[in-house]
Amino acid sequence: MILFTISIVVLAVILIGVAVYAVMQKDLLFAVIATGIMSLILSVLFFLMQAPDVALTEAAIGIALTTIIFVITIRNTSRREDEVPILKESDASEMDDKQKAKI
Amino acid sequence: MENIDFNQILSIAIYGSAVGLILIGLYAVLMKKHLTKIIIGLSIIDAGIHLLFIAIGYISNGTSPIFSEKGISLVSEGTKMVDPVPQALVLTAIVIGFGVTAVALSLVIRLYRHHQTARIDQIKTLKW
Amino acid sequence: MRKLLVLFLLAVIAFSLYKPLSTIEFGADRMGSIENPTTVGAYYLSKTPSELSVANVITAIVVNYRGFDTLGEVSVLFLAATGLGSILYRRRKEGEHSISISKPSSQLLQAGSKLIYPAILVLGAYVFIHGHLTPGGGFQGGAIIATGILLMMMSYKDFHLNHTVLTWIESLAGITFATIGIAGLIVGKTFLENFMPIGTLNDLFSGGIIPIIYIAVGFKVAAELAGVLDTLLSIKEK
Amino acid sequence: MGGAILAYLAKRITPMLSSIVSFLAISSAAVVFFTMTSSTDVVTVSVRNFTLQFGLNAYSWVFAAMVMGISALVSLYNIAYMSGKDRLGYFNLNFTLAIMSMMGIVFANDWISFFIFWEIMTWSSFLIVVYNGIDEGKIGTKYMIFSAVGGYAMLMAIVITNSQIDSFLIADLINAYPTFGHGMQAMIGILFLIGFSVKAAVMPLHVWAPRAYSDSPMSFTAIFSGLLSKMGIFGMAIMFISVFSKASIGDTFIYSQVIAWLGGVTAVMATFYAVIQKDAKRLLAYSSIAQLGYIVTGLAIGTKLSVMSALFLAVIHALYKGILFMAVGAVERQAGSTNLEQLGALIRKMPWTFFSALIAAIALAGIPPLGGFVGKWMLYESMITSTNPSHLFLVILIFLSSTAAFLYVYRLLFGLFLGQEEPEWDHVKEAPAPMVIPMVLMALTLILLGYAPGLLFEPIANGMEFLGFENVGWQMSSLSNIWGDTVDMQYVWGSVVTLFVLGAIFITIKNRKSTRYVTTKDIHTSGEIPEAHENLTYAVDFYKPFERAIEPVMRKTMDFYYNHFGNGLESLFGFVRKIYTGNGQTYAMYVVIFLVILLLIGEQIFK
Amino acid sequence: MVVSPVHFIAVPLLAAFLMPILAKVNKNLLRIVPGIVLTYLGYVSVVLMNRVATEGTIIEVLAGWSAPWGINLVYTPFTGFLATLMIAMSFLIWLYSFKFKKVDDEPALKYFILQLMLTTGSVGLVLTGDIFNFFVFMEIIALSSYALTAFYRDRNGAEAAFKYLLIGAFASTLFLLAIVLLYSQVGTLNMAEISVRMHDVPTSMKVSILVLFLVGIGIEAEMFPLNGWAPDAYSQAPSPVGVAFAALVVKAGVYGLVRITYTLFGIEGSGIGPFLIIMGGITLVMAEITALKQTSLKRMLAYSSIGQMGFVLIAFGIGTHEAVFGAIFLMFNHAIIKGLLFMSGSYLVYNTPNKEIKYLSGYGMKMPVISLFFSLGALAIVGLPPFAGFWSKLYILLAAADGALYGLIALILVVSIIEIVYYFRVVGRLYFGKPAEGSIMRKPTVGGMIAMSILAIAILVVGFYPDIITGYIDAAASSILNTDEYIKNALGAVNELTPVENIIQ
Repeated sequence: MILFTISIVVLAVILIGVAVYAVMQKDLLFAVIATGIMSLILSVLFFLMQAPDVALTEAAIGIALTTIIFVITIRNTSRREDEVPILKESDASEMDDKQKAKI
Repeated sequence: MENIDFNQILSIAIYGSAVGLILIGLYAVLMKKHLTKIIIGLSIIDAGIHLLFIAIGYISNGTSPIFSEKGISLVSEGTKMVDPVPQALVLTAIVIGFGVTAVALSLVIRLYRHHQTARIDQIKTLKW
Repeated sequence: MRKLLVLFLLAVIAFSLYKPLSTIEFGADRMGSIENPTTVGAYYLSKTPSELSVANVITAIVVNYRGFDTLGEVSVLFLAATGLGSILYRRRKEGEHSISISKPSSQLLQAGSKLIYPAILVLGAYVFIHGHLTPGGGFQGGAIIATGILLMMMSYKDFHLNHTVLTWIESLAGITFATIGIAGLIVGKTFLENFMPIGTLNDLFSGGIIPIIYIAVGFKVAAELAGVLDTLLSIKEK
Repeated sequence: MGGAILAYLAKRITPMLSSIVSFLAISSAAVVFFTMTSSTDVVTVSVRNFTLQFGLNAYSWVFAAMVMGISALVSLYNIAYMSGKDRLGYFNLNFTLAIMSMMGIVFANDWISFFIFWEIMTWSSFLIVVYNGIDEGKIGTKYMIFSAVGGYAMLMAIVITNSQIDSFLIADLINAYPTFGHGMQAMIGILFLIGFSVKAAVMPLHVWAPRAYSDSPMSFTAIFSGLLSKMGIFGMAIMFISVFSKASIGDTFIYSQVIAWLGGVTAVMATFYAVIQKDAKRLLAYSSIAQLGYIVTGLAIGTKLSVMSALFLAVIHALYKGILFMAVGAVERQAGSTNLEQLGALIRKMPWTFFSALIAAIALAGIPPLGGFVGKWMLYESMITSTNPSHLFLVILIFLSSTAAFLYVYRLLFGLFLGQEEPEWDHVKEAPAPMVIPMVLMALTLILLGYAPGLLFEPIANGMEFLGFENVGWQMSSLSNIWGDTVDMQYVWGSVVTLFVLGAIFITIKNRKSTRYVTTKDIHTSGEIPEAHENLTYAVDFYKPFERAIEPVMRKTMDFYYNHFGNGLESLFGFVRKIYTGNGQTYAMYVVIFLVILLLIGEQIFK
Repeated sequence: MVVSPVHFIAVPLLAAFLMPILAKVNKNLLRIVPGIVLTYLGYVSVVLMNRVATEGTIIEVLAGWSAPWGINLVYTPFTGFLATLMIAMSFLIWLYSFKFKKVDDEPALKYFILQLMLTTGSVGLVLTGDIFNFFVFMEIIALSSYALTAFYRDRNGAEAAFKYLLIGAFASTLFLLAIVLLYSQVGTLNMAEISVRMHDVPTSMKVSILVLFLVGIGIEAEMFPLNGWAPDAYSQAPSPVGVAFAALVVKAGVYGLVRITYTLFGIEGSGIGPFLIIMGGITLVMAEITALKQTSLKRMLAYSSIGQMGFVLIAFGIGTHEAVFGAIFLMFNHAIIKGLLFMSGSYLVYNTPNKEIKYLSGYGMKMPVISLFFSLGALAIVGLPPFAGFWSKLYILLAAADGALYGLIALILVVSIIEIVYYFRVVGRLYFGKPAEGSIMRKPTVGGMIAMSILAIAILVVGFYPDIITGYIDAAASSILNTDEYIKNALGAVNELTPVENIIQ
């Protein structure tokens, strides 16, 4: 019981910490990896709370797949949260047209 | 040692972290400008709710709702199984959440292609 | 200013969530007794071994009691895959091929993936075939298989999924699910009701239609997730 | 009677592909109507939990006859007037619908069907107003807004009535009205009056009327001003006579007085506006408003005589205003313009048109031998004999406006038909027969009614008895005044007609003389040759001094206030919609704020 | 195989799963299959509507577990009416979009799948008797809507879809949270059972759950501060999808709101009724005010749609039989009229820049039929007789008058005037002036014309002879108001948990 309590409390604290890190981190790649870690901890918590099915699902989907699609998105967009947009809105539309023309 | 109420600590830890996740996620959704960050926030909120739901189904000293070889006899022995319904629902919810996240991220990619930025306050051609 | 407002709002929400949660005692038994169930959870626990002969109650719930939800859930994934395809679709011009975004990976990773890949597939298959006995099931197994495929896609640039095969797997699995449901209607029972012998508890071949459906779900989920990943990975780099 | 209604309903599905079809439909309906009036059965249509009733009574017969007769003639006129214009199907569909709906209003025995047909009338006439496409449809929109205000005020009154008495029948409201509380009486009364006042173009609600009248095709304006506005009068008469008079006098008295004064003010103001107009159509439009003002005043005073005069005037007005609009329409079609300052001397080119316009103008101005005189006579008399001293002031207003009416009538006749001849208009010919025949027929009717007003008094008296008056006396061809004398119309007619003929001949000859050899371009002023484009006929600045005199009154029109109000609202709305900022995050913020507010106050509002 | 409500979900799902394979066989099959499916479902609706009229509520037990143990479908006159309406509208949308994207191959295939799934989700949401199943269907609707909104792959479509997704994710999150709290209190997910056990839930908990539900489902029902997504999504989605939003998605949202407030919590005595009236009023006013200032036709229609939903909320808030009757009637009318408006409007603005109204001058002459349809729709939606919209407005006003809510009547009517202004501005413009040079008119497809004609005829028929539909609506209104009846039917006789005798006190 004590072990159970302690582990859950520790995990909960780490969970919150990781979540805060994920939100505050300006580098999105790290933020996403933090989300993955969050899922991992969550999965462990589920397991501890006698929900092995959910833990397995969270492990497969939350840790692996979600993280991966986030990473792919970041590859395709911008990596840093505080990036200054290079183009103004009007330019963007021109750019858009050019892109369209290109494709 | 005996007068420590484990349940109290546990409930604070679990409920607290679940609510904490919801709040952190909400904060990200409301304050962060980057689209990806907003979606991270949404998935954190989801995670918090899942944790909350599992916690509500949990029973102290329960076992997972899977019958082992001993089968039905377990039930009568007084050992309790945790409520299986929240687990089934969370299972469903996780999968649905993944679907929504995937679609959201594809939209982010599309928006970035068009606008060359992923900041939500830059993307408001449609208004009023 | 905005930050203050948000923090205030969050505080209020925290307080409002705390109030109801404080009345829900953690770890308390709200299910009632299994012999005389007052909640659905207890009822499921009491009925599953005898009526369905499925060891994993969660599987029983997901596939049978609330099988309709699962049908919807599969549809959601199906929709996500379809929607993703439609959102990210770009007309390809002649001579243009989709390029995987990943850089050529190291020899080690390539060799490792090749080694692990079949193992992961087998693991995934095991998980969903034994879904009614052990933790896990169609969703988990499908996701695991998709992860394996992902590994291969990341390591080998020219690893491509055959879309036709994916489509066939996905569709056939979905059709199997729906047809089994309708078969229940045809044999005079209700939609998705079990019409096969339930076997004995903890047997691989037990639970009537439950394993069949879960295997179909597994295939479907695997195909859909792989499809999603393939679509995302084949985005042309900017 | 059911047959008649069926005929109207059947018309709706007729594809109105040409004016002829619409004419045939309307005139056949008219024939059906006039031959079947004897039957008085009631047609009921049931809709879910209430029934719609249609039926005819003595009162509505007056209006039904007026609508049917005049619209049959106008639709004949319409054939020629509209020929050669595009989108005839569109126009004629709405034209027929408008007429049909007026019949529906008149036949309605319950408020729901009354309202249904009222609104059909409104939107079909709206679609005609925008037909010409002048001013980007703004006029149409304005018309629609005011009509909607009126219509919805009425609808509100109807539903409130229903909640009180659980019935839609007009008769039930009449019976139950006195039992309502004061507040309820006031609310229902005011709402109904607003609804009817809009159509009757009573002063503060009249701003839609001038442009709407003048901008729609003339064949419709004849109906619009002559008949459509009478529907407001139709409803008002029911309210004033049947409904209010049975209630305790204390409350309703005030509404009647207010409306009476509004009617008077409307009459005066609109007359002034009419005088300074430069366009014949616009002039007639204002004139219509003024005349409606008289009628409203007559109704609102509510004595036996005044109501009779009002109803009489209503019918007469439909006739003469129909003629005038048709005449102007004929001029417009033949000459291509209706500007009083440019046109002139069409008398010899369009003699029949002139003849009918002249008759109508005489009737309008209230010169003795014709119907207009009879009506106004009774109106003055009723006001003078009224027990309420304020009516004496009112009569001054009315008198003022009817004197001023001479001015614009004269200007109209002069501007169009008399005055100097110009080569520009040499090509103008008389309008084709389908246009002339209705005008002449209606002019003859006017003369007949002037000779024997009793023809019209009989149904009106019957109608008034139905509404609640007792022993409404009438005579075939004489009027009685307060002193007990009777004025026999035959003598008046005989004496005046001689004068009139003499006068007409005189005027014609005089005009011929003065215009024979001179054109505009020949005028020399102090040796200077005026610029060619400068139009110096008499018709320019015709009433300049008068204009100057009334200028202070005119400076700020009601229109001005309404426009400001509208603009203010629009900019407020423009501000309000900024809530939709376009930023998805802001929307999310709204959601959370809303959630928090509900969480905070939830315990209080949800029990 | 006997016709039963589950066909509404099983058959289209089967078809949707089948469609990718069919597409490999023949591309044209894909366009035809939804039509066949919807025709069959139309047949099912007709059969079931007749059965429900004679035999009363139909309960479909799924997976052999009767309520409250398993999920069941509840086919009451109300849900049946909505389902029938949705199927009919989907069929018309299919007709309208039959030739949609003829040139564009692959996404067009996906379009039909998504549209079919949208229908399935909406019908399923209406029919289900289980709160979590409700949530699942809500997600099906949401996901297909997101994908369909972004279907035109331009920047605005994606932007609109993202906003929709952001707010929609909130909706589902809050809804899920509400289910979590609810389950912890009542231990069941069946709505009838929840309704029975709701009495035992402590008030503060009840309020929290209610608030979460209200906000969650209010987003789908386009309640005022929660509807930022709606105008963007409506105006940027392809036009058939706009119709689907107005006819299916919003209807499903309003249904959810009604089911939750009426059945789960009970409207009488609680503050929900006034709350709905106030929120509906604010929604109505805000939306119509904003619509007045729109320059883009589709956006204007979108705001108008929101306003109508506010009107529906008001009517449901009043809560008497008459009001609910009016509300359901209005939902029906809104579906057909807004459908017609979107369909004809999108042809009108097909080639105008930014879909702006000001370029529409004189289209009345160039596209007479389409303009006629649009004008008909405009006349009907503002509630002018003798068209369909009038009757619903009349009944709601009558109900408000019976409740002595005179201020509310005045508010509704004033807002109607605003509505008249902006609709008639467009109609006036259509019939005025000359079209700009070089404006290309798009010729409507045959299917589109048929769909629009059917809607126009429906508007006229219902307008002239409302009794054709009032019987069904009356039954629907009674069934939504009678919670006891619902519980009794849904739980049936085989209830071991709470005996039926105890439910009906």
